[in-house]
Amino acid sequence: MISKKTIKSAFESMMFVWGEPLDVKVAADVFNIDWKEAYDYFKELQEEYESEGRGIRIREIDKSFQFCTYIENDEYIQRLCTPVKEKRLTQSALEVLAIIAYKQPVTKGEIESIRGIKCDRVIEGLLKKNLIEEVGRGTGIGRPILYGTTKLFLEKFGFRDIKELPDIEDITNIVEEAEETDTEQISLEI
Amino acid sequence: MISKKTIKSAFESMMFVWGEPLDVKVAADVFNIDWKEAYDYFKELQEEYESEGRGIRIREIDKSFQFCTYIENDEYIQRLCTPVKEKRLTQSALEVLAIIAYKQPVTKGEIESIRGIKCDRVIEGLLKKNLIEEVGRGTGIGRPILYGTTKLFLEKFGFRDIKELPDIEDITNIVEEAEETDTEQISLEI
Amino acid sequence: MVYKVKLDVFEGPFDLLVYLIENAEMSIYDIQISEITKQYMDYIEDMQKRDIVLAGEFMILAATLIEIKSKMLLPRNRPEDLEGEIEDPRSELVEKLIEYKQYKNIAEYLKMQEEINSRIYVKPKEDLSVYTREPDEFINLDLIQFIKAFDIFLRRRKRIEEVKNNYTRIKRQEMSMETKIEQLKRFLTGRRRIKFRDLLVGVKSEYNVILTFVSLLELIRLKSVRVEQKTNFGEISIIVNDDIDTQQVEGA
Repeated sequence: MISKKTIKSAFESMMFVWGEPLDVKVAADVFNIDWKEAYDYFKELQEEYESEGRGIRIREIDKSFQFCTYIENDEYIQRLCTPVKEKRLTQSALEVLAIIAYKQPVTKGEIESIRGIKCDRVIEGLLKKNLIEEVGRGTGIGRPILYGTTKLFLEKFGFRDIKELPDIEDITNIVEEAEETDTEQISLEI
Repeated sequence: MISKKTIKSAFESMMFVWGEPLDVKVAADVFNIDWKEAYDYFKELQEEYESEGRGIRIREIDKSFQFCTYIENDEYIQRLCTPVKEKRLTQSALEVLAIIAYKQPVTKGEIESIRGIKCDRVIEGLLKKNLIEEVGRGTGIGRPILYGTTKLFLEKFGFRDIKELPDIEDITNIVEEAEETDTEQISLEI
Repeated sequence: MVYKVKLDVFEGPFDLLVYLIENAEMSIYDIQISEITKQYMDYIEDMQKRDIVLAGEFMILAATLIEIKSKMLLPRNRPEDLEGEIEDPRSELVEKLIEYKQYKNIAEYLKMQEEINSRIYVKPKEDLSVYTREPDEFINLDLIQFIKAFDIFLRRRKRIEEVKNNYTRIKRQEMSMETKIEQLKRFLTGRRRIKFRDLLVGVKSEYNVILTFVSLLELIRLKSVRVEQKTNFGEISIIVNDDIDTQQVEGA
């Protein structure tokens, strides 16, 4: 019988080598334990790193866990090195992504009717970046492709899962509050 | 004044993104503290990860520090990272396995006379996969090797012991029942 | 005009229209259509003067605006329409603009989230090639699969047995060469000359034709008969020797 302490320690090692979010199921299979047990261990570990105020933390993305840096240490990391920052998404990419995130599964036609403009190019770009994916086919004429967001989308935008997205009604408040309280922290591209 | 806690947390983040051993001097410069102070912080961190029995540890290499996995977890990392290749047994392998399962202990000659075809290769393959094993020698000419099924064989089919195998007479019934309830096709090489 | 500062940064016709409405400090629920249509058209003209290619959708919205504007000019208080409230010609557009604005807000929110998350770093996967070189072979088996395979084997074996039985029964009926030679000798005794074809009267199976021919070859070897064939594939004539009945068949 392998002790809980050993399993938790192994999970830390496994997350470390894996780099990418480690699926709870995959981790559970290594020890032949059930999913819920493994999930609880990951949550315990997450809690430990947080309460100890560690410089590395564990984040949950779509039933997977991943080591990452503590957000507030960003400044020191940048003093040490200039990490490669990925190019920010364009306004149109963000709009299309917003529609897909909230209306998924959704067809290109529906997206275009909301934005009032064609968006083949934008969708192509998002597919290429692996932020959206085809999730099936609609029932309408021509069986149009349905789009949904990916795990990478959750990772990039810091959502544990798609249900964590705030209600559409709350969004305006969130955006306005953020703009009032820390305009200086958000670099707006004008 | 930046607190010791903040500096130590930053050192963790820095080590994490740096990947390679992080020079104490380089880390000290980020905070404008002296080498000895930075070194002590790294040693404290190292001690913390060790005493907490963490799955990731900090190792010191030539006045540099680096995160690494706990050596004892190597086995679990290996289990996680070794890809699994699913193999199906061929029809001939399954036939030989069936004959051995029902007639064990049995010689190669007997198997061949039942199947009407040579089966050295198949037997070799089953031995390699640890589904059958040599269980003794026959009394006939040349004292031929006797084969039987292994514990792994029982495990794979979920039998507690070999007596749990269904009667040969019942096999057709079992197959027909199974086909009624489960239409899933199996790939058979014939 | 103020809107010129934004120039071609609009994401689409709705984006431009929302901007114009907000810039004019109008309520989205009470758009002054003629004013907005004018501004919108001015913008589009301006773009075209600058040789900026606008997507066709901008023109479609322009047409929609003009249509709404003209509907607004029609007299609305017609008594025969009393039973239902007359629909505001702007309402469909307003609905669309509100929905669009909602997603524009979400896009803004996502931008914030992207910004925040770009401050968190992860590490790349370690080099795992040492583990991935030799995959674990996992044998995928279940009982049903095993039994099905065995069942197929048993059935096939039964079939083979049946075929085998038929095969040997036919064989038992077949004549050996020795018997055939004796039969031929009896047939040829007392005859001088005979066509090979005459030996095959009543012979149906390929096996028996071959048997007859091979037996004939044996008789030639024993010098009981001679054969003549004048042309290729021509008729084979058999000339019988007088002493045919005294010749001994080897092994008979």
